[in-house]
Amino acid sequence: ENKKIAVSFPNASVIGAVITSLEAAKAKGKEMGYDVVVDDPGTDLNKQINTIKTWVEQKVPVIVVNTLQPAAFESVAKQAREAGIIWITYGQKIENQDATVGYAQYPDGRQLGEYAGEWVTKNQGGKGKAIILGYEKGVWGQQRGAGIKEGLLAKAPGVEIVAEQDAISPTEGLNVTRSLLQAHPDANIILGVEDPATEGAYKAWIAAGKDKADPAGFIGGMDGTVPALKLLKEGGNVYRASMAIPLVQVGYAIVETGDKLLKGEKTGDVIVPLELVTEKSPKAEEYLKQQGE
Amino acid sequence: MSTTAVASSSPVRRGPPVELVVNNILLIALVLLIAYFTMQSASFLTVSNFKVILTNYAAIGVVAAVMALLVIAGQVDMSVGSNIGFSGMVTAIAMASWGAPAGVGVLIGVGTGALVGLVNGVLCAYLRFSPIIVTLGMLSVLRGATLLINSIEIAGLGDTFFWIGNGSLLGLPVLLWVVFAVFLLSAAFLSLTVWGRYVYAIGVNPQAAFLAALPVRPVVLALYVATGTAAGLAGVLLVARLDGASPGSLGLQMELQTLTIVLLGGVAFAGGRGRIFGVFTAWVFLGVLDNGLVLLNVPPFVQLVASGLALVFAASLDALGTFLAPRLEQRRRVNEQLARATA
Amino acid sequence: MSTTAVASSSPVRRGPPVELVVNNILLIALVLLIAYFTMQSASFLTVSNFKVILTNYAAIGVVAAVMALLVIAGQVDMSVGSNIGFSGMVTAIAMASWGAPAGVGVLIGVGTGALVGLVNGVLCAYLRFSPIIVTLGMLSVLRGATLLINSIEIAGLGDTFFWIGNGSLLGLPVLLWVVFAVFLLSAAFLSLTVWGRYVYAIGVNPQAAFLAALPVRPVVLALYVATGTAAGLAGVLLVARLDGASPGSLGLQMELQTLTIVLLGGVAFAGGRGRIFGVFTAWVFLGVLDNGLVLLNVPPFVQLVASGLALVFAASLDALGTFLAPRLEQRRRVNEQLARATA
Amino acid sequence: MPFAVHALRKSYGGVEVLKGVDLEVADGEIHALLGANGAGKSTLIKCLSGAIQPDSGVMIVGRERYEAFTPKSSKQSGIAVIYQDLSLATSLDVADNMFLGQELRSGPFVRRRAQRREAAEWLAQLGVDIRPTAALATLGNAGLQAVEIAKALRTRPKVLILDEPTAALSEKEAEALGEQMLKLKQQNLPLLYVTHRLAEVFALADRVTVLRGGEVVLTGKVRDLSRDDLVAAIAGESIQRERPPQRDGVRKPAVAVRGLVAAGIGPVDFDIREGEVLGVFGLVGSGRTELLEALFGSHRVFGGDVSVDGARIRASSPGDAVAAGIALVPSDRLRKSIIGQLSAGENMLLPSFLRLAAAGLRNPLAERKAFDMSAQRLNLQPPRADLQARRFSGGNQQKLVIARWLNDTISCRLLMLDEPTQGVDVGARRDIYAAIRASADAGKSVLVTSSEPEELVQIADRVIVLSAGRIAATVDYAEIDEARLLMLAHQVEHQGLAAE
Ligand SMILES: Nc1ncnc2c1ncn2[C@@H]1O[C@H](COP(=O)(O)OP(=O)(O)OP(=O)(O)O)[C@@H](O)[C@H]1O
Ligand SMILES: Nc1ncnc2c1ncn2[C@@H]1O[C@H](COP(=O)(O)OP(=O)(O)OP(=O)(O)O)[C@@H](O)[C@H]1O
Ligand SMILES: O[C@@H]1[C@H](O)[C@H](O)CO[C@H]1O
Ligand SMILES: [Mg+2]
Ligand SMILES: [Mg+2]
Repeated sequence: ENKKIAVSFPNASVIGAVITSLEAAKAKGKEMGYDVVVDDPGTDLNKQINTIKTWVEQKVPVIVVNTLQPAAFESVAKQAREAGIIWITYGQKIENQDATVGYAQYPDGRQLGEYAGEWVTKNQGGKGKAIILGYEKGVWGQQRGAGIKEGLLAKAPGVEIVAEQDAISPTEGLNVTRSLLQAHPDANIILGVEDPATEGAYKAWIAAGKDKADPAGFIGGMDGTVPALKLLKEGGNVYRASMAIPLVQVGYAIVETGDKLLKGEKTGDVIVPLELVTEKSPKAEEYLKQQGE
Repeated sequence: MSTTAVASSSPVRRGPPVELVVNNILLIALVLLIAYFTMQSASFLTVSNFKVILTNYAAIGVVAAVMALLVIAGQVDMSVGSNIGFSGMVTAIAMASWGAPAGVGVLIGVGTGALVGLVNGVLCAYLRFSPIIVTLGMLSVLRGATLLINSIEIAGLGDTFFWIGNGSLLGLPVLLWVVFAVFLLSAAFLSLTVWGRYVYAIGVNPQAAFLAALPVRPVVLALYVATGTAAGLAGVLLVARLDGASPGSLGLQMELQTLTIVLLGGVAFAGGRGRIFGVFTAWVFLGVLDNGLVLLNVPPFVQLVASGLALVFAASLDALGTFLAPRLEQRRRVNEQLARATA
Repeated sequence: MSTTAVASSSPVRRGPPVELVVNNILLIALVLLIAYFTMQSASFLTVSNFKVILTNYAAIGVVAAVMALLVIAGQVDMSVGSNIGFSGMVTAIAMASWGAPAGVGVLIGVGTGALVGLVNGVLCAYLRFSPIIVTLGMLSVLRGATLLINSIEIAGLGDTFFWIGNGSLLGLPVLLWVVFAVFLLSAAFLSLTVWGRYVYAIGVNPQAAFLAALPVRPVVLALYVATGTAAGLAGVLLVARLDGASPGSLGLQMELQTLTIVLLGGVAFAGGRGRIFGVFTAWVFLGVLDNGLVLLNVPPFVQLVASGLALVFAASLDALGTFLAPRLEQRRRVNEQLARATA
Repeated sequence: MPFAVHALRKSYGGVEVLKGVDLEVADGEIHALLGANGAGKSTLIKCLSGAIQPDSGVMIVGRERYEAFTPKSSKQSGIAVIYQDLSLATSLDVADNMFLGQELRSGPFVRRRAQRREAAEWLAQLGVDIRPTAALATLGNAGLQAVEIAKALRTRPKVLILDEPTAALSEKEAEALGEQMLKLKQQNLPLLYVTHRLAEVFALADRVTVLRGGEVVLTGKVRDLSRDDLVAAIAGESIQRERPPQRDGVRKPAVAVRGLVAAGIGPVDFDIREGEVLGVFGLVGSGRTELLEALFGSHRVFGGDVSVDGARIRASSPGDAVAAGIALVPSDRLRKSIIGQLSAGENMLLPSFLRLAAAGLRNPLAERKAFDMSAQRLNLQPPRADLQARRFSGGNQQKLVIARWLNDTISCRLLMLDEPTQGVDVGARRDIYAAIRASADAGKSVLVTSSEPEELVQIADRVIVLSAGRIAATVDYAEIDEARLLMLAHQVEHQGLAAE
């Protein structure tokens, strides 16, 4: 029987990009003689911890955890490592770990913000009104959101942020943006921590009767989901950027790092930064292909 | 034998319209809320913003209008959130993968919802399984099933669908035509048709209704199917609005939002009591609240607190109403007597 | 005039213990479930795995054991999920920021929960606000408040706390001592104390209970406070287990899980009926199900489907029980009559 | 004076329900409180029990005077009340119920064993065979009533008040209750009790007070009064006791029941003729209710045939039964027939709506007409379609349920009524008897149960006596009299055998 690499990834099943990434991990795992098992606890922190405790009890050799609330995992991680299990933190850094794999939330967010800022400075004389669709309820959301905001203002200090609201699903993005565009019909920049939400914002933009190719408009999100990438590939619309997860690379990194740590090698952190995909960039095509499109 | 002279009730003098006030206490709260937001933001009280409010909330209104009937009949369907997601996803697949035309897509989505309702109905009405447990179970089953058939988003469903979700007809958004029609139908059903009376009778006392030879199980089954159909329709509307479907989040937690609207609208959870107009008011109330808080850019955490407090406030109005109503009724009767005595 | 001979009824013969089976149908389902998982996975039926199952579920068990009483009394508290988060966060702040010692931290957490319960109780028992709406409102208010007081996580609460959450006493995890104690206390309260009797009487018919001069409002208030206290304790346990608190997700959706356990355990949502043993069984049942599905590496979507189906299955057992018991009893009586008639 | 009420007034919403009532009950006196439905009897009792507070007046218990009670202070003053609607907690057992609110305790704990022991003693003293650990669901109405009484006596009250304790009891249980009351009387307890059964008054009570429209219209020693005096006082007019004339000629059987078996019933065989009122008599638990419900399809049938006008019918639900021309007026109004929050019109016409409707839409005009017609025919008071059914008196609620099956849109072949006059006053009884008679005259078959032999004498053409679910005797018109019915029911029970 193959050794197990157990991955706990909140909402893994809901985000297309993540699914692709974990499928890559599974394939790579098979190649290298591992079974990669995935659990998706949704947003239920307690269930996530419960599952990890069950894995610890089972003595799974490697546990990889996307920690939505990093600090909450210190003690479980400690217990796992005391039981001789390799602990890899995904997308975050905690004290009790063998390595971090994934990406860095704040810098990734900041890169999107800076790009938007540069775009505004170049095309709109550095002036504009911005809406931020964040997710304050999770640390990753706070980090990405802060990165976006600070990056934007760093490159375009003249931009006014008129609203900051929570939205991560298409429905939330659509509903919130529609309401906000009532209060701020002239808002022209919408940045979000999740592509699904900014996809919803794009729908709201159109539903509000705005030009979908408005030269003053800028919508950008993160993760590189299929609908976002398709809009980018097409071009000629206000959806102008997404920070795409290098899905296959991340998937491979999970398995390879686990393997190395098991063999006693020191890997250090394996950071795979998200990649900025912009309008009509060939990257869009490439990432779409990774996701089977 | 003494025949009581049935005097044609004399024109009784009306006091202040207290009763009206009590009956429509939520409506008053809504007016106050609207007044407050209007003072705070110039962009609030505009036709276009109200279109936004109601279209944002259209899908949920469709479900609430119909689920209210089910709750009045003493039942409940906690699976509607996932049913919305499931039916929406089936619609999206039908159109995007099998190339179904828009009309067929709508029918497939609505039909899927109805089918789910049928399963719930057979389990709860005929096999007498506990409605809460069964439909909570279905909530989980359907979300899992949605993700199993298609775990990633689908987008781009064509122009007709986009028009359903975002277009207008005679100046009114299509979504609003639909949700108003459903509310009207539901209200008409409840107050004009024979089965509407059955719904109340079953909700108050199912055993007595059964012994009065009413078709208790068929009515309850039909209400589950209707609720499922409404969830299916809501799924279609959401998908049309988003021009796509995301399996994990479509309809998520809408069962709780729907139930909140229904209860806030004055429908008793135990059944037997409720009016569609109350549910309609609650629907607008929550829509206005959501929209107003976002318009004012109230921070998300404060929004949670504010919308929670609004619920507590609404509950307090309701309690005040139940406290005042009998007292006001007494006063009215005394006035009537006095009027008769002095006549 | 004609008269016929009728024999006096003979001492009733006992059939199979149908009633016993019906009463413990969930227990049977649990045994079947355990048998299934044991066959599928060697690591399932071990002492250490059962410790994991029960410690995983300890916090929720504490709340379910107490909320069951509230539901039997005909009330409900939907705010427990956020109360857990709120109390847990207050505890964590008290310890990490104000440097409170462990004992004080526990008291503060439990006291916070109790205070929230008091607010719910005053609103629902004394001011007669609708329990579902009020506590759904509080669910939202408390989550917002938790995030407002501290929007980021807190970690590292010291050794004593870590021991509470992860240590053992006489070979049994501390968490299990606590949850077993709460279940026992709750069961003892319900069956041994005077107030336990009142809980049933109030749940069956609050009006009659009032006329019997029972202290209806104090009892209901006390049950809200007790439920709040249990939520506070659960918050403390979770924080101790995690050695930290995260404001956005601590206790999230636990109100629905708790309610599911309570209802699955045979407590009637309308009040008046239920046993703590049934709730205990339901608690273990859901814990075993969760754990077994993870052990078997069932994919997440399939887990959703499976746990939903388990609920429907449990509902079916319950319905079968209520359907079968009177049927069998009727058949037995008919057979007796026929035997007498031909005798 | 151990117990009295002076100038008690109470109004609901400006309508005076008690208009200055005076009442005195001496030690060791059984005092009957009579009055038509809605006369204010229960309201008076509720003032005494603290369920409601009077507007003015005084209530005297022993030496203490009170202006108002709460449930608690009423108990403390020594008043024990048994309500018209039983108020037991169904999920607790007998002993728990008997001690509810007054538990034997040590600290916070209930001394359940001690309670059971004491409960057993009280129940034994009452002469009822009920285990203290029995679940309430296993008891019939009589058992529940006994538990209520034991519960009240246990508190060693200074005065015992019973609101229609016999309404749900059969003759035998009513008799046993009567013996209990006589025993309590010997212990010098004042007893106030409400009834609609006049026979009981003469058998038990020392003095009587009659309320009409919230006022005392008659009070005096029972031995100075005749039945007609009481009826006249209650109804405000005199009402004759009648028997239907004997029908002549042999009419054809309309309903034939053969070998019917259900839980608690049968096998039974009997016929009901066209235009015949067949009475069903028996003790509690003899299976009267089950027999009717089995015919109506709401109690599972295990075997046998039923035919109406020669056609075999298979009723597995009330819907089927009604379609086949069979209708039932259940005895348990609260749970089984009246839908209190709905209007009188809705209660009466629910099963007829569809027949009056066009394309499923209700037809208010036709409904109105149907309602008015029936309301007039049954003398419904008040004749208002829009009033909530729970606002009507018991007798008028019963008329609504009867009219459900006897209006112009639905017409049944077999009308079954289970204890149709339970808790119904003399005036409404007369209206209900008239309705039963009119249906029979119109050619319908009527099956009616009663616990009062007197009632069957007044309405039945023939009576079957049930015992343990089987027909123990059939009594023809000429032989129906109260003594014989009672004798038959008891004889069967005591000897297990009845000789011709
Ligand atoms: N809560 C209430 N609000 C308004 N009117 C009431 C209320 N309770 C009773 N009534 C009215 O008071 C009158 C007296 O009712 P009460 O119950 O005392 O009659 P009763 O003599 O006990 O009749 P019954 O023989 O049917 O039991 C009736 O007209 C009734 O409709
Ligand atoms: N042998 C029995 N075992 C269990 N329950 C019984 C038995 N016989 C009767 N019962 C129950 O006792 C109650 C009284 O029976 P039923 O109602 O048929 O009698 P009845 O003659 O109509 O008397 P009444 O209506 O005056 O109470 C019913 O609830 C019935 O189910
Ligand atoms: O992209 C993922 C998901 O969006 C997750 O929900 C938050 O963290 C990121 O790693
Ligand atoms: Mg009365
Ligand atoms: Mg009966």
